Amino acid sequence: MSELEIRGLRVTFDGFTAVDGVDLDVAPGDLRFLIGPNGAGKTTLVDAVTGLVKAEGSAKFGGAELLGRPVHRIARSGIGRTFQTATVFEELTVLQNLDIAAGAGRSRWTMLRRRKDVPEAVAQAMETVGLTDLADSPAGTLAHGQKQWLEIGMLLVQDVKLLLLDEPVAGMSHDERQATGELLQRISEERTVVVIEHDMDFMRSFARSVSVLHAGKVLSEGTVAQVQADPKVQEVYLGHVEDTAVVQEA
Amino acid sequence: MSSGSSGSRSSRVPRRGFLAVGAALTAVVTLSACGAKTDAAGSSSDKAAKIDVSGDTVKVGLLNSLSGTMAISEVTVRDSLKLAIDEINASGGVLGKKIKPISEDGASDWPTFAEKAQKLIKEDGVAATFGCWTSASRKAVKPVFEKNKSLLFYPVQYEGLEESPYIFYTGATTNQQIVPALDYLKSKGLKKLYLVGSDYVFPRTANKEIKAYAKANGMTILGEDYAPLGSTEFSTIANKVKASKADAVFNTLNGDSNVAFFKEYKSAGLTAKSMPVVSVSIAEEEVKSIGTQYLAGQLTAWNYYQTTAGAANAKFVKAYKAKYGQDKPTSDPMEAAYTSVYLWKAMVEKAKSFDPEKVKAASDGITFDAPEGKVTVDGASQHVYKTARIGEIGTDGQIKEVWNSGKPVKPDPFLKGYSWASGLS
Amino acid sequence: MTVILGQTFTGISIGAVLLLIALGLSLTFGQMNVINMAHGEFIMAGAYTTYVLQKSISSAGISLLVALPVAFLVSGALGALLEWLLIRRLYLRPLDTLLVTWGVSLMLQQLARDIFGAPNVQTRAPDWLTGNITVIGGDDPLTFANSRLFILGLAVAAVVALSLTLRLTPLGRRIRAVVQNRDLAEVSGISTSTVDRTAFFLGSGLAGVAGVALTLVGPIGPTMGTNVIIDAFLVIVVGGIGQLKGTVIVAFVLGVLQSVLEYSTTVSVAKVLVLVAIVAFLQWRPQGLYTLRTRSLV
Amino acid sequence: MNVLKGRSVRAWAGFAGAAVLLFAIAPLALSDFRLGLLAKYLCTAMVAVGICLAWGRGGLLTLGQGVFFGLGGYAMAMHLKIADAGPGNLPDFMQLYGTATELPWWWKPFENPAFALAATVLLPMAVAALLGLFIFRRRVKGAYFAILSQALAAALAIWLIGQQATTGGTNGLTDIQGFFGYSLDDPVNQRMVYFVIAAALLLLMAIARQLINSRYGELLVAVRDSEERVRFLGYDPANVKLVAYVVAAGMAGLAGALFVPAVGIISPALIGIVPSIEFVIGAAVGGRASLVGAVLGAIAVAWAKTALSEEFPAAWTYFQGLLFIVALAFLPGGLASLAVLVRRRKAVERKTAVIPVGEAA
Repeated sequence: MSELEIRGLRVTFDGFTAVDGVDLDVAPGDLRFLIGPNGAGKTTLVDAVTGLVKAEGSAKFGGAELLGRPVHRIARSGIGRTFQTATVFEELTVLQNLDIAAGAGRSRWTMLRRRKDVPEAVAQAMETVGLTDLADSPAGTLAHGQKQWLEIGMLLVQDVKLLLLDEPVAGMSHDERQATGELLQRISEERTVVVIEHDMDFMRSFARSVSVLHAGKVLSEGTVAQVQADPKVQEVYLGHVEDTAVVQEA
Repeated sequence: MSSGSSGSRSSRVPRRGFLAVGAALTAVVTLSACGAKTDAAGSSSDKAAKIDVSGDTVKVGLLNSLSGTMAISEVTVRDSLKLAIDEINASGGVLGKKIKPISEDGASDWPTFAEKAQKLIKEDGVAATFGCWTSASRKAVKPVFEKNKSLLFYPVQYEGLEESPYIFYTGATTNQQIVPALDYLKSKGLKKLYLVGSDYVFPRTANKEIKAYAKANGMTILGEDYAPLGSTEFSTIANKVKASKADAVFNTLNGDSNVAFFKEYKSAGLTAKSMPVVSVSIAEEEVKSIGTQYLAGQLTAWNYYQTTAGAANAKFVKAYKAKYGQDKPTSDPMEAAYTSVYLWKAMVEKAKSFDPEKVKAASDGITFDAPEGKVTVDGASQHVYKTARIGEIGTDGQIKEVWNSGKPVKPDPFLKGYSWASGLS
Repeated sequence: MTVILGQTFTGISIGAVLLLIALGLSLTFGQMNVINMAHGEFIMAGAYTTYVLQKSISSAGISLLVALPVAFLVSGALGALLEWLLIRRLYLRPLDTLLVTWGVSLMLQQLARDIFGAPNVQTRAPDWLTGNITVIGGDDPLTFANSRLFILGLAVAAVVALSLTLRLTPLGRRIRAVVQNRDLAEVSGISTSTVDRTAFFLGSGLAGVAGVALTLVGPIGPTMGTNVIIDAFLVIVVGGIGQLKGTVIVAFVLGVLQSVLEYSTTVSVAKVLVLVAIVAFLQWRPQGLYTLRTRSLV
Repeated sequence: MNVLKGRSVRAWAGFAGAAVLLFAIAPLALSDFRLGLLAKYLCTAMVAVGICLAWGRGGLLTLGQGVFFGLGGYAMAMHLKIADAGPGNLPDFMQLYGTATELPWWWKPFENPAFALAATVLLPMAVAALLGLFIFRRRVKGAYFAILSQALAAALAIWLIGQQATTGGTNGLTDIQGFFGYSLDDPVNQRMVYFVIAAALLLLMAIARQLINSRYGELLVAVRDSEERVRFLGYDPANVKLVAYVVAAGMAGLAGALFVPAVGIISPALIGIVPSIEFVIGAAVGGRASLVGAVLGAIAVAWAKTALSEEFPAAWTYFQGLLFIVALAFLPGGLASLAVLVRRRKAVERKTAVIPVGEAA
């Protein structure tokens, strides 16, 4: 397991600075939550680390610089991510989705042949995310929560060492959240997990550590308790208390 | 026509497949053996197309573009062919049979022309086919007619350098249109020419001939420009023509391009007085669509104008207008098409048969009192003796003849009778 | 010197024609992402409108000026009809739209052939548009053709009118809102289907105006639209979809490029070179000259 | 597993049925002329196989297939013209329009039949690879890709027209007499050409089917549905698309090459924008994502063009336009979706028969 090490990361869009000099370290095996008000730069940060947007500064994973490399190379170095709206291949089955995720390193010859059986890793991941019964259903027919699990399952078979999850429990029921949280805790025993989340309850229940972003900068960092006690965080969130409450009720 | 490849006559077993896949399949299907090799004396006369003369009609094919870019010109030819057929039918038909025209659309697409030609010959069993306009379409159907030994009557002036045993060329070849036009320019002292043409076979070949003529006759070619077929942006070419200060422009543009060219020509301030344009593809129909405000005073070279004198023409123009509308003009290709049907009829009647070989044998010396004047078929080249005419476009949209060759000019598609043309083909 | 000035003017006038043709597309293709192959036939409809009007109005000048608004309405109505009949079913399927409108374009061409006859038809230009003005006199005079100046003026006027409409009128605001965020516009109470139809009306109407202008420089016949349609699409693509200023700049740049290359080589070579230049340019800037930056995955 | 097996049995049955139809029934039922036309239709169907792969499966708007078709066709026709002329002679059109006394250098390699045959497929593939490498790397997508393809098709056609002395210009290369030593005059040989084309079509369909059903095929669909997501899984979508694009180009090239002996002509008119659109329309009408649908659609559209224009020479374009509009606007999955609908209805009927209470909805 390796460490994510971000130094002075800066992202600008046409003069607007979305991420403004972020330093961030995520230790191996951490289950880190990134929180912060809308527009704080959380998603942009993940975008920068995964190569979707151009950034200045440095972002190293396991000692290797990520910035400037193409998206698929970053992915192959063991970093996987999900998106705010679950993005799965709707016209392919659950099995096919997972098989594709498992296959980035396959030889050309294997690619040109038909899939004869279910690879071990795929079967295991289906089991882990509880979609075994739906293996042959098109992903487009899954419920919202199931799609998000499928995405996580795809990261598992992809065998990434760092998972970057963008609001993985948005729109889930209470029970589904609980199940997802437990799943993330299990996953983080072997891998590093970074979660962007608005749901404070969820964060409190499962986070091992928390970073608070505000206006493109890291405002505070530490355990849940430390962060909650930080007056700077309270100040930023003061105007957002209702927001947070709404999210919690949803 | 046959490929001139050498080599001894093949003695290979004919049942050998010529490709591995082909062989395997042949075995499976056991339907076909391999046919003639290219170097075998394969083609026998039994391949000639069957002509359907059952019943009291004989079919002929009309092969013109009714859609696509060439429809603007070719539809009028089809109309004119139909007029001739109607007239012949009204006066008793050919060899006692009524002519039944089968019209097909070449769709301005050369492979389609080839397909439709095959259809007319093989499926319909036509006795002869009339049509084609562009050289490209003629080149595409030429092998079809040759292979099937069926006749095509081609009614449009063209670039020459061609003789096919199964094509009759009833439009002008170069020595009946372009050479007389050059003679005319020379006689008027217009010796510095600028060549403008569409980018295809006719203009490029014609210009090659013009350049050879110019070299031999002390004329100079100041520039040569080609626009892609269908091109409608001529401001640059007009600028170049203007800057060249030529005496005259020789224009071999085709179709739509002429409209744009003449509009630009006028915009550039060039006039028929300052720098006349001689066109070989602008007939009455085109004058109508371009407009006399752009064309008045410009020159054309053809073998026929709507104003050509004579009873035959008066009758033709009257009949055409009665059938298709008083505002519809007649033009050279239409007249050549109309004439071609009558020429075929005369040949058939002389041969007393619809068989293409007999019709061909009977063709030499066939004459017809055509709207353009008397025409005679030259059996050797299968072209037609035609009178060359230079005309000036008037403000009324009619073309007034200003010069003619006095008598029909013998067709010379390979310009063998002209020493300056010796290096051309 | 005269040559350089003359060719630059020629290039600008080619650009003006391109711009007029492409302007309508900048709405229907640029703003709404509809690849409408029948756009060329709307241009044709505008040209035939001029022809029909000349039959009843004897003065060439008046009929031309009357034709401008009438052609706008005729082509616009055709466009709105097409949108209502077909295109609204196809908004999420760009290539299907292309193929379906290709079918429409085939039918409209045949319709024109059946109504007006297969040969080209003629319109008369008013005398004040057939001449030219001399800018530099002398032995090697530099002249600008009146018809080209008229088209240039018309193109500029159309661009100004379109950009003012988009910027200042409630309709323009609605169009831009729908382009930027369809769902949000819908929940904000904008009838997106009405806006679509109106935008299509405007874009197609501009094609009609272009058709009137083309009668001054080119043929009027059933296939006149197909001759220009791809050039128009290229202008939009190179300019950047949804970018009016990109369209304007690219139209003039391509026009000048074409005229310069034509002068120094041949028309065919110039055309090939321009096309190759466009392909190369899109390698360099795949989203065109001007792009809208977005963060969305799509 | 059973599903897979059932599918493959059905596929083999279909394949056998198609072979019988193409190799036994069609040659018996059709006149030489109609069989020749069928050969021509099958060539467009070969292009459609590639389009099905690249567009139907990969979502690439392949509006420039005419370019690859033309490259394959010209490669073949150049060889055949040289062979027709015989050793030491120039092809007929060069003697007519050209000034050269010997073959241009870029014609010379085509004198070699093996080179020419290989070039019919490899040349289009190489061009596609080169183009695709740039285009997909630079993430040129959707409408841009479509318009770009059209521009290329137009450029190639204009260039060919401009080089009359060496390419035959607008005329193209016509009057092709022989096919690797066999006279095309002879109906027996024409029939052989048809068999070769039919076999090639079946071969291409088999290749395409294998590709579609392979892991690569699944990945291709994934790229079509969400290219970005695939990238985050560690694949380079550019490569995935490139393969489909290049394979489709090779198929179009082979189709063009076989078109030449079947029809006896290749010309710029087969390359430009219009034919490129027509290739796509066939596949779209039949159903772009379904291999059988695309092939049958291409054949049907080509046949309809012949049949309609023979029946209504003056008005056929109305029907053709109408066909495109109805098929594409109202049947987004093409005619193949009709078959799916029928199958689904039958399945529903079966279900309702077993469980008579409800559920049919």
